[in-house]
Amino acid sequence: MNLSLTDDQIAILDAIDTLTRPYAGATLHEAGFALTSEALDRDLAEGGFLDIGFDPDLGAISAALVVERLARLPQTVEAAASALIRPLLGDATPRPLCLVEEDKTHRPVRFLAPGATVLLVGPDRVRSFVAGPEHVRAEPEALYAYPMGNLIAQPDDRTDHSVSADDIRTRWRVALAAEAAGLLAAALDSTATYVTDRQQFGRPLATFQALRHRLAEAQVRANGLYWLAMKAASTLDAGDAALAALHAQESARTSVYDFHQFLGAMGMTLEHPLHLWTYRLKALIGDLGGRGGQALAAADALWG
Amino acid sequence: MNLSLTDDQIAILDAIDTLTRPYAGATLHEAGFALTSEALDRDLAEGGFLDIGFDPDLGAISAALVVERLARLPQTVEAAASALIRPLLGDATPRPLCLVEEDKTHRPVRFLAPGATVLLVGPDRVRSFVAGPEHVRAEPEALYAYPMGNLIAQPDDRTDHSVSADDIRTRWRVALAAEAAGLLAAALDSTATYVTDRQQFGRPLATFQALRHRLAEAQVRANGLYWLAMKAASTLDAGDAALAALHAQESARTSVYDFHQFLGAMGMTLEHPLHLWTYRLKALIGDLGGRGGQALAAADALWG
Amino acid sequence: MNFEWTQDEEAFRQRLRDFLAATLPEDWERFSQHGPASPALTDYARTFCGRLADEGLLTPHWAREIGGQGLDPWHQTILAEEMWIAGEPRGGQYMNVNWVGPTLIRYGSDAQKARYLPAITGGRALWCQGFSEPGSGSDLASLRTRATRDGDVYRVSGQKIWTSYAGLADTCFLVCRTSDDRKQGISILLVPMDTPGITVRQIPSLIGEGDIHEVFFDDVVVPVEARLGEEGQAWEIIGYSLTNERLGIPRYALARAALDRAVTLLQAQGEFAGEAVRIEAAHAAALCEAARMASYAIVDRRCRGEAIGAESSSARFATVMAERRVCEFIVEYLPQALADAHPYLKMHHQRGIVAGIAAGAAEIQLNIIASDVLKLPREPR
Amino acid sequence: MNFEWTQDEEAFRQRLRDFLAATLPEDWERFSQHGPASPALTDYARTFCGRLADEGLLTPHWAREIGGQGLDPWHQTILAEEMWIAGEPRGGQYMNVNWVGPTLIRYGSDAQKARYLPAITGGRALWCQGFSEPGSGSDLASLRTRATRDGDVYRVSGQKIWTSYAGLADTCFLVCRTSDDRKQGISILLVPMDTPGITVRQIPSLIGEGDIHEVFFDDVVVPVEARLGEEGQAWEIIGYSLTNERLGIPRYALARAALDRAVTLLQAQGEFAGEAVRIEAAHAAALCEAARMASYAIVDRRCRGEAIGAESSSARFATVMAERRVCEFIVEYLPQALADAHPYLKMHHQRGIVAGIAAGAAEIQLNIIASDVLKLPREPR
Repeated sequence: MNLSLTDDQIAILDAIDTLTRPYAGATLHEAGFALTSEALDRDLAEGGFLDIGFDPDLGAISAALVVERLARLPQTVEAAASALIRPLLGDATPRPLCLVEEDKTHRPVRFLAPGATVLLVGPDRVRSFVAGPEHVRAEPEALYAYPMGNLIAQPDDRTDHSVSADDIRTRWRVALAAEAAGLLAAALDSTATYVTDRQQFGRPLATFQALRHRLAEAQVRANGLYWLAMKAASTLDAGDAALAALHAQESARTSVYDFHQFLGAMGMTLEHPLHLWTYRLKALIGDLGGRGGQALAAADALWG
Repeated sequence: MNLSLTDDQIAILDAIDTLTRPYAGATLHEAGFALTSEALDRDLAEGGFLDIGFDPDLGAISAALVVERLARLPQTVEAAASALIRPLLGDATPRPLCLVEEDKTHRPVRFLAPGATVLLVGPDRVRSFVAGPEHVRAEPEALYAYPMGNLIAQPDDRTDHSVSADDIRTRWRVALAAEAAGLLAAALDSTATYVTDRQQFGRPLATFQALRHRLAEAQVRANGLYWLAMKAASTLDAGDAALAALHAQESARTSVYDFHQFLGAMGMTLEHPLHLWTYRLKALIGDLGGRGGQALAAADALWG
Repeated sequence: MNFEWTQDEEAFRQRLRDFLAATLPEDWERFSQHGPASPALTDYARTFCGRLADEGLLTPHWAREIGGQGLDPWHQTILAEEMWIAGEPRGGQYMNVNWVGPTLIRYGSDAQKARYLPAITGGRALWCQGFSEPGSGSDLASLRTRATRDGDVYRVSGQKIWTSYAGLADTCFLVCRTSDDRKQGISILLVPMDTPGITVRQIPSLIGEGDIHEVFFDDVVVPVEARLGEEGQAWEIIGYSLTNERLGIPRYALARAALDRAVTLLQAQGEFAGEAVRIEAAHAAALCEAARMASYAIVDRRCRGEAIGAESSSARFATVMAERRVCEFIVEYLPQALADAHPYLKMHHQRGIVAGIAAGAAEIQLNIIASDVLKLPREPR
Repeated sequence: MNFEWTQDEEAFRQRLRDFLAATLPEDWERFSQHGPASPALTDYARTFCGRLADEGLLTPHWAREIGGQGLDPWHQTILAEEMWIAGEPRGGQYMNVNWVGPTLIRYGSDAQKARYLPAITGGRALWCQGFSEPGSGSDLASLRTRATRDGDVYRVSGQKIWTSYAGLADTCFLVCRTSDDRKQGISILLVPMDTPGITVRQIPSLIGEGDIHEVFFDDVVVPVEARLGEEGQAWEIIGYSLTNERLGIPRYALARAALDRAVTLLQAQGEFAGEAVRIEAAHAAALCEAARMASYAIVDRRCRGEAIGAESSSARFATVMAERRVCEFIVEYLPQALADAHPYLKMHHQRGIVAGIAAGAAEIQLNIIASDVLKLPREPR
C-alpha cells in the first residue's frame, strides 16, 4: 500500500490550483445563490482536466482527486459526472453530464439546461439524450447552490448505452463521495475561519469547547471521507463505493447543520459563502436513495 | 389537557418512595453485576404496587408511573411487564412475567428463572407457560444488569391467551418506555453527580462545556421520553407506544455511551453503580426489533 | 394526568381551523413562502389580523382588562400551533401578541400603553426587535449601541443586525447602552422607525425575503418618555420577553405538519414503501412528539401558575432537534421540496433551519439546561 | 496512490494467519474472553510470545540492531491487526513490543536495556503502566505520587489506579513526581513489582478479569539507576510513548471482524433480511473502514519518515466512532452476543467499550484535533 500522490497527480493538482487561483477568492456580493463561472468551466475543459479519467494511466483515482479539489471552490462546475462517468460513455458526450435516476425524474437535476447530456440510470439499463429547450424548465429559486433544472419532457429518441447500470452507479457513488469530500473540507475550513475571528463573550467563538469538539468531529468525518472516496476511486469496487457514498451523505447531514449553527445568523445570509458548500452537500444527500440506498448497496456488496 | 398527577398518583408515588427508601442507597461492594432484592420484590408485590394496572380507575398510566419510579432504584425488580401486561392476562399469572418474542427464543430473557411466567408473543398469537427448571439455563455472566436466563426448552402444554398480540406489543412498548425513562433519569442523575464531584485540570469535570452540552442533551431526551411514555400509557395508542419505545431505544443508545465516557475509567468498574442503569438500558435496546422495529410500527400506525 | 384535549379546547382549535379555511386566499401557500417578513405578507397580515381581532382571536389569551378574553395557556398554545402550521398569516404581528404586548402591559407607562396597545390589539402594528449587534449575538450584554442622555432626550448611535421585519416595521423595541455596566447598563427605548437618522439595509438571506436587516442609528433623537421601564432595567425586561418568546413559536407543530405532508407526497409517488424511508420518518415524528410533550409540560405548569424557568430551554432544544430531523428527512427523501413545486415544504425548510439560532442559540439553551436543570457547576469565565 | 497490498505484505499477513491457526489452542475463543490481563491468558502469552519470537514475529518491526528485522510500519500494522483480531494472544506483552521496548531503546541506559530488553524480545516480560491516579486521569500532569531523592535511591509513596496488568506484571513503568513543577517535575522509574512496599488491589470491572487495579506505593525504595532518562523528562518520554500507543491497537480491525461475525450469525438465523438491520450494519462498516483508512494514512506518513502529530488523534477518534457503532449494532440486533454463547463477540464488546477511554480519552483527542489540526485558538485555562 502506498498512499502518496504520484508525480503525475501532484502535477495535475498543482496545475488546477494555478488555474483556479483567480476564482478562489470570489466576492459574493453580486453572486446569486448558485455561483457558477462559464470562464472557469471553459478553462477546465480546455485544459483537459475533466478528461483525466479517460487516460488509463491516470484513471479514476486521478479524476477523483480533481473532482475533490474543484469542489472546494466557491464556484461550482459540473466536474464529478464528467470526470468519473463520461469515460464509460465516450468523450463525444456533451457536457454538462446530468445524472438522473430513471424513477426520480420529478426531482430537480443539477446543471440541467438545454445542451446538457441527460443520463437516465435505471435498474438494468442506461440511456441518454441531449436536452433541448423543450425538455427543461429552469429552477432558479431552488434552495440548492447548484444551477438546477426540471426535466419536463424527454425525446422519444434516446441513446442506449451498453454499459452496466451497476458500474454507472458505482462510479456515481465515487463521484458523489469525491465531490462531497471537497465540499465538506471547504465548508469546514470556512467555518473554522469564521469562528476563529468571531468574538463572543470576550473571546473567539472557537475557544468554546462544545463547538471545538463538534468541529473536530467534522474534521474526523471529512478526513475519513477523503480516504474512503479515494480508495473507492482506486478500486472501483461496489462495496467501497457504497461505503464512501454512505459516509459522504451521513457526514453531510451531521456537519451541515453544525456549520450553520456556529455561524449563527451569519449562516442564514447569502453574504457569507458557507451556503455555497453546505447547500451543495444538501443536494447530494438524496442521490441514489439517500443513506438508506447506499447502506443497502453496501450491505449487498459486503455480505450478500 | 392536564398533566398534573392526580391525588391518587401522588399518594402511590409517595408510598413507593417511602417503601423503597432503604434500598436507594445500597452499597455495591458486595453486589453482583445484576443487583436484585427479594425483600424489595416481596414488599412491592405485597403492597399491591405491581397490581395497580388492574384497577380501571388508576389504569395503565398509574402503572407506568410506578414502573418509571422503580426503575430508578439500583436494585432491579420485574415490574414493567407485571404492572402493564399482566392486567391483560389475569392476576393469577405468576410473577416474574418474562416477555419473549416467539421467533427470538434464542436470546437471553430478563428475569427468566424456574417459576417465572414466560409469555411468548408471536405475530398473531400469545401463549404462556410457567417455566420449570428443565426449561431454563441461568446466564450469570451476561453483560446485562438484569438477572438473565436462557430458554432451553418449552413444555408442550402452553396456555393460549385470547388477547390481541398487537395489544400486547403496544403495552410492551409502553412498559419498555416507562422503564427506560426511569433508568435514563437515574443514570443521568448518577453521572451528573459524579462529574460535579470529580476534578480534572483543577476544576470539576462538569464545568467543561462539551460535557455539559452532551449531558444537557441527555436531559432533553430523558424529559421527552418521560412524557412520551406517560402519554402512551394514557392513550394505549399503537402509534404513541411505538414512538415512545423508539425514543427510548434511541435515547438509550446515544446516552449510555456518553455516561460511561464521562465517568472515564470509573465507568468501567463495578464499584460505581452507573452500570446498573446503563446496562439495563442496553438490554432494552434490542426488544421488538430494536429501533427499526419500533420505527416501522410507528410508521404503520401514523401513516398506514 | 390526562392527555386528552377537553371539548372546549377541541372546539377552539376547530374554530381557528374554520376561520383559517374561510379567510386565507386560494393561493396562500405559494404566497406565504416568501416569508412572514415579505412586503406582500406584511401587507396581507394587516387585513388578516384585523379579521382575527374582529373575531376575538387576536389576543384571546390576554387578560380581559387589557383587551383579551383571559383564555388559559392551553388556548394560547392551540392558537400559536394553528397559526404557525398555517404559515403564520399574522406575519410579524405574532411578536406583538406573544411578547411585545405583554411586555408593554407589564412594564409600560400609561402613555406607552395608550399609544401602542390599540394598534396591537387592532392588528395594525408591526414591531421589530433591536437586539443583536455585529459584535454581540448570543452575548447580548456586550452590546454597544449607545443612548446618551441629553436633557429630555436620548441621542442614539450604533448598529443593530439580523433585525427581522425592520424594513417595514413602524416601531423598534430597541435595546441600547445607557451606562458601561455590562448588564445593568442597558435600557429599552421604543423608537418609531421613521425617526430621522435611522437607516435600514436588507441582508440577502437563505430564509426568506425581507427577513433580516442591518439597522443603523446615527444620532437618533428619542424622547425620554419613550424609555420602557427604568434606565438599566432592560436585562430584566428582556428576560421576561424571552420567556414568552421561547414558547411563542410551536415549531414542533409545523415540523410535524411538514413531515406529514412530505409522507403524503411520498405515498402518492409510491416512494414510502421501503423500510429506510419509513424508519427515518418515524424518527423525525418521535422527535416532534417529544418536543410537543416537553412544550406541553411547560404549558401545563403555566396553567398551574408555576414559575417557568430553565425547563423551557429543554423544550426549546427538543424542538430544535425535531426541526433538524424533519429538515434532514425532507432533504434526503423529497429533495424537490426545496424547489418551486412545493411552496409549503419550502417555506417550512426556510423557517426550520432558523430553529437553533433565533431567540437564543441552541447552545445557549444547553448551557441553561446544564446549569439550571441539571444543576451542574458553571463554566469558569 | 495505491490502495492494494503488495505481494510481500499479503504474504506477511498470510504467514501470521497460518502461525495463529497452527498455534492457538482449540478452545482459544472461550479462553480468551477472560481478557488479556487474566491469569490464564497472561500465562499462555508467555508460551505464545516465545513461539512468536522463535519465528521472528514478536518484534519484526524493530530495527535490526536491537533484535528486530526492520520491517516497515505497514508490516507493523498488519502484525497488530492480526493479533488484535485474534483476541490478542500476546496478552499484556503487546505493550512491550509496541511502546515499552521502543521507549527503553530510545531513552534507557545501557544497563536498563541489558536488563529489560532480552525478556521483552524473548516474550517473557510483562509490564504495567503506572500513569493514572485517583485525582488525575486525563490530566496526567496533576499526578501526586512522590519520588523523594534520598542519596542513591528514591523513596516512592502514593497511589496509582486503573493500572492494567498490575496484578501479574513483573515491572512497572512508573510516572511519579520529583518536583512541584507541573510538567517538568515528573520522572519515570522502572520498578520491579516485587519491591517491598507495593500493594496491588484488583478492581472489579465490566471489561474483563484482572484488567484494572489500584497500586499503592508505601515508601518504596527505588535505586536512582532505575530512573528512565533524566529527572523531569517524563513528559517528553510519555509523549513519545503515547504516540506509539495510539497507533498500537487497531481497534477498527477487531470491530470490523466482530461486525462480520455478527452478520454471519444473523444470516444463519435468518435475521439479516430486513432493511433496518442491513442499513445499521452498513453504517457500522463505513465507520470501521473510515477509521481504517484514517489510520493507514498515518502509517503511510510514518513510512515516508514524516512526523506524526495531531493527525493520529483524528484516526484515534475515527476508531472510537467505529467501535461505538459496532457495539451498538450488536447490542441492538444480536443481544445474545453479550452472553455466554458468543465468547468472541462478548470479548469484543468488553474491549470495545474501552475505546474512548484508554490511552487518552476521546475528548482529549478532540481537543488536540481542534487545536492542532484545525488550528483553532485554544480554550482559556
